[in-house]
Amino acid sequence: MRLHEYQAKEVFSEAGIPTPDSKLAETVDEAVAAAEDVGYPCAIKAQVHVGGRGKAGGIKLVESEDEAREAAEDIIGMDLKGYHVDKVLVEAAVDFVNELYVGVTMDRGEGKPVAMVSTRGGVNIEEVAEEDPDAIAREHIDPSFGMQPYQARKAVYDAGVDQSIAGDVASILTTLYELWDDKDGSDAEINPLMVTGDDEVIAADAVMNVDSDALFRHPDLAEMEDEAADDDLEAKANEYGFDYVRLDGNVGIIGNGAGLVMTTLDLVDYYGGKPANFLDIGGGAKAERVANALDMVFSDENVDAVVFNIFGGITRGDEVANGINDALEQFDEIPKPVVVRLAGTKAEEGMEILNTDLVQVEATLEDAVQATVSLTEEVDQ
Amino acid sequence: MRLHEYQAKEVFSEAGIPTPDSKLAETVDEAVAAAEDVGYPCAIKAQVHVGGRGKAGGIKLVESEDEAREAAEDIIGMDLKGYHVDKVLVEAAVDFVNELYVGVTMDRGEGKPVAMVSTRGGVNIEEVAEEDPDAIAREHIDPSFGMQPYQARKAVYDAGVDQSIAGDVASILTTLYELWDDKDGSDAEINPLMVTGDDEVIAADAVMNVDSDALFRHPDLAEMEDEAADDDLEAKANEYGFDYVRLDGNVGIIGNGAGLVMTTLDLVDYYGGKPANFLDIGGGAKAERVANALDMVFSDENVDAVVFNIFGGITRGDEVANGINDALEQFDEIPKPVVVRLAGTKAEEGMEILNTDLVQVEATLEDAVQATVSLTEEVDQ
Amino acid sequence: MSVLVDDDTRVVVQGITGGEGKFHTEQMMEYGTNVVAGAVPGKGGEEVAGVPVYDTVDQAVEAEDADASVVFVPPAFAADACFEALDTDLDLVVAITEGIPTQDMSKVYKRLGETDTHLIGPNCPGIITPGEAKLGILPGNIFSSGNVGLVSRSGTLTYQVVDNLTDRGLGQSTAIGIGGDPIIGTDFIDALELFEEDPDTHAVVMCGEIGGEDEEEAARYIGEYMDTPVVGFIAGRTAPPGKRMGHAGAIVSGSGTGTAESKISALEDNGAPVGDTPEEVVDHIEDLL
Amino acid sequence: MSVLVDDDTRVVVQGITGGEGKFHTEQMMEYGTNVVAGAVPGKGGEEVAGVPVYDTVDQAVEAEDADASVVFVPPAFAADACFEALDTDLDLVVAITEGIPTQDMSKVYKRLGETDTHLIGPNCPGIITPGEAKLGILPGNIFSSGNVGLVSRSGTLTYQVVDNLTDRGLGQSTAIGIGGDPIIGTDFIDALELFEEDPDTHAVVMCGEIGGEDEEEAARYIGEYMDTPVVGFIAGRTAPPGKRMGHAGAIVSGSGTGTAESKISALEDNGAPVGDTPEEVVDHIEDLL
Repeated sequence: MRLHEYQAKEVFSEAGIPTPDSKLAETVDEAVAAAEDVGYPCAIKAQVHVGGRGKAGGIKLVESEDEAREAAEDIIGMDLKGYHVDKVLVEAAVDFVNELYVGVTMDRGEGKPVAMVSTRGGVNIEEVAEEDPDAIAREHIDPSFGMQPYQARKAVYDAGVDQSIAGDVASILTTLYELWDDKDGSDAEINPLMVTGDDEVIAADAVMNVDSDALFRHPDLAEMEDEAADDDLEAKANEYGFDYVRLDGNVGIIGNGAGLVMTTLDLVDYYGGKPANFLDIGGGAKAERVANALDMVFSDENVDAVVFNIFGGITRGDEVANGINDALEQFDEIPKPVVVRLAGTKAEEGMEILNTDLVQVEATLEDAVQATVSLTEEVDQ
Repeated sequence: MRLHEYQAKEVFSEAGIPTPDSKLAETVDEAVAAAEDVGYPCAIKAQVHVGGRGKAGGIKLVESEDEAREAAEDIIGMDLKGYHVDKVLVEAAVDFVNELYVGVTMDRGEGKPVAMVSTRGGVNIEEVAEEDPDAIAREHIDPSFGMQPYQARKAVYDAGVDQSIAGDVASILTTLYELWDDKDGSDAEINPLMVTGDDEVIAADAVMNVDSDALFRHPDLAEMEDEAADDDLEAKANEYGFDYVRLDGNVGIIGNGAGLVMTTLDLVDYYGGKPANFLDIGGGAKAERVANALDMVFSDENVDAVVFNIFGGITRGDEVANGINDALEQFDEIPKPVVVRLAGTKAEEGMEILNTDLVQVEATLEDAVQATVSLTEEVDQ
Repeated sequence: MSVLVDDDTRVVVQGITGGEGKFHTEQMMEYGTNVVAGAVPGKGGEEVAGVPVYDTVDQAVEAEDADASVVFVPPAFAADACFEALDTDLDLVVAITEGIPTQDMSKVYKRLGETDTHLIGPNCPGIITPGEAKLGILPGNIFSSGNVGLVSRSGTLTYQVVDNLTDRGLGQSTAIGIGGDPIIGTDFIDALELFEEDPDTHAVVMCGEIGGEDEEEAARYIGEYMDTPVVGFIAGRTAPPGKRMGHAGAIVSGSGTGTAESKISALEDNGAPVGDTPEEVVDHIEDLL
Repeated sequence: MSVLVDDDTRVVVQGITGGEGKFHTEQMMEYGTNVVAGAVPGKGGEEVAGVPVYDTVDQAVEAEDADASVVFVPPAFAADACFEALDTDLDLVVAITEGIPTQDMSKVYKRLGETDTHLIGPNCPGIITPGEAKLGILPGNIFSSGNVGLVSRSGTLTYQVVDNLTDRGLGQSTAIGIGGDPIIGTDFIDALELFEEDPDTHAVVMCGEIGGEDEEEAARYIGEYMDTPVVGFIAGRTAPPGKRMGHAGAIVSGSGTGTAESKISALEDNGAPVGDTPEEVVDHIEDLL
């Protein structure tokens, strides 16, 4: 779960990390009032979960009330890469001489946190990481001990940060690690961490992603979550609690377990079809989830046919079959043809239950995928 | 540094460990008012750093206002094993069916903390540990991870605590460990942890010793320290910052470094003398500390002669010699004969500086000790 | 004829009194697994499916001489359960629980490195030695005894491949579902090492997926150390970069590594053929046996 | 002809810019110790006693190829300095600092066990190989080169015994002051093991004191594993039970172990004679050489 910039800045600022003066605004008038308040020049920044907001027109620097109004009118309500902007952060511009990067994330390969510092802040850090890996100092943290004070200093000095601000940057990195640790962060980043002419260090942006699996122990953060996803289908998937990714093909795909669903996508591709989506209904799915999954895929106008592939472990074939029957029996006419393949726990029972007037049943994964691809080809003709 | 019972209970209670209703009182009237407040029966407990307060008459259970007044009159102002009682804790009596012990301390041999639980609370736990070590369940804690929740449960179940209260006791042990950890405890104990007929668990006593070396990061606890030592010499040693132990002999002993001072004591004994004290002036001692040390030993009326044994490493012989000269030159008559032996850093310079009209100088430790013991024998005759 | 678990494995189930714990204990016992105890704090003295329950893992192990545990404890308490199991010096801990916070697992992983215990999972289907024992939630009926080892990051994909193997008469020595979480105990290399040492495993199927670099590292291990032939399968060839598909393992970073292409070519370069479909995996295995 | 340190030891001083750090760096260099760098955050680029200072130990080690460090950092920051040194893979870290909180040292001790580094101290005088190098605050002039190893919990008592040895013409191979704190890195057994392996140490003096059970354990080690003769000395025979004398090490619990009697008889029972006085220690050494 990702915090908005304004939320992350609030969290960082409370922990003692310096951030620019700023105010949140939801209307143009509020934004203009906020700009007058924080003073010019200031930036008006769209609060949406989209990367590259600046380039996409979601951040504007303004020097006067008129400019502020114009920018706020442009940004509030705009559609930014499919997301609707309904909040902006109005923030005092920082007169910087240097931009740094500091971040903390989990290094999955090592199974331990890593703290990172670079003097090449203000740009896409992934690109820096690829082009010039040595430009980012990395310090792995032993999760049992937590970050030792020397490690923050080491990362800062190794990155080549100036001695005059090294202590302050190390202390910000320490705070960032503590936040990451306390709040179950998956990533916590400041990019850029701006350095002013008189050696002040200020977090000009703030990223805080929180491990969704850990939200149960952070009710304060869970409250900050907002469903700003504008894509209707993704919003629906979120609501249903599905792992769903929309793609640009026409074969709807439903299955249980990420590996198996990906394999189904791959087979669709292998047999000449184009996957319309990834939809994992998860383990132990009951009838209602099955119906919801079908609803999702039927709602996608690009889908021409659906393959429903279940290999039961915890999930029971009979329950899936009942769910499919129930869902499809509601329709006068089935919206898209559905090919079903059930295997594993209670698969035989499931096969018997399935109403073959409503669905086409196949015995193997390969057959099911081939049949579905054929159906879409028929539609295409 | 040891907290008083009332201070430890305040700390424990703030952290959520149940303690009986209680009030602190400094006068008899306050104590009686407090007793009326918490209700009868209640206990009036002397707040001094002395073990076995109950047996020594420092704790009395009272059932009425008259008894409360009588007990308060007895206890407030009493001398308890050399300590003057000026505060009492008036505490509601707990109607218990069982007494447990829970504690956390540092196991020096293992270099890690250990959590302990026993169903044999309410008695001297050291005696239990010696007579029946298995009656105390011990769970070592990895200091990098801290106590895992299962460890608290394991200690509690291993000790044989009843299932009906096991969860509560485990949660108290967890809190106790966290306090020990947060406050740099050396020992944290609840003995007894009382169990009532309806399975309530209440800390009827509270011990919290804090690592003096860590007080710099606990200003709140440092403020709780009070100098209640009634022994004038020990109070003085505390004020001067010496490691000092008073013994019952007549040979005053001053030296640098615990091992060397202990060895000097042993040699005094070996050569037939009786040490009057252990006094370690520490490393790098300057002239003022030297003078203070002499002042300490001269103040002890039991002392007949003093051996001053310095082996310089950080401590410099010339500075010690100057300190001895300065201190002794203030006297018209030297109160007790002083034998000095200097070795190590700047020892030769020191030997030259020493005013041999005021002190007897010896070249070796053995000679110095033998000479001092002889001097006390002369006095004895 | 197996790796890590067999007829003699004595299992304690952590969280045996919960719904999942109870159901799968019954399933495991039905399959023939030697479940000897349960461990649930506060439930000591009870019985589940005829198995005695203890308050702590230590007591369960002491009383019933268990050497392995299966963790069905809810995510908020699962890391603690893993610590308890690891500190009890078991040979094997299988953590089924899905949704354990990653930072918790990072600590468990550190502790794991301080022990000699094998941890499988979390968020995994478990391990099975067909005909002998299963620890976890795998559907026993699709497995058959034989000489093909299987290691997989994905649960249902494992079942799919096993089904294809069994259909074609190729039994399995042991199948290990290592789980798809960001931080797991036993990884591909650990499992491959075990299969390499097992005289009764004659070939290994390794099912990977996009994301991370575990498959690439495993490929290098295969090239350098393995005599037993390995056949690979990589799920997620068609996943677009930057999209998270299902569990955390399934994400492509967009750079050179972590993609299906990178994993497939790493495997092939190290002598492990990769099947385009599960059926093709079985074809390769047939060729190699 | 030495243990842990010699002419080739390349030393970085942590806290070199402080008063103590600077003074003892000069003293060490005067003695001939190869001090190659200092490490103090924020002081990188400076020089102390002609030695370059770096911001981190890692940079100091990289630039100057150091393999040992001496810690003169104030107690509040000393544990962090130890972590930094231990994480830099040095062969030896000598922590002089007195007054490090015990819980901090407990964590350092855990980390120490995860490395191959020797940590001496904290709250110790350091280590010296006479005529070659000293790391710490020991007064170099009382030592002389020879074949007696010395390990001691107490600083000034070490000096006393060394003085007596040198007076009687018995030089030392290496002397190690392990420190008197509740938790220390190198303990008696570690030091005895090093001396046992050193062909040029022909006898060892072990100075213990009351409190703890380290001397008893060391005695058992001597009896079981050592060919090199050991002579013991135990300070605190006259200390009354329950009294804390000076540093934390010097306390008698009152029970059977930890007393001077217990330690002395453990040593004697394991073939290590114990001197009643420092002079008697030297007598025993003379007999044994």
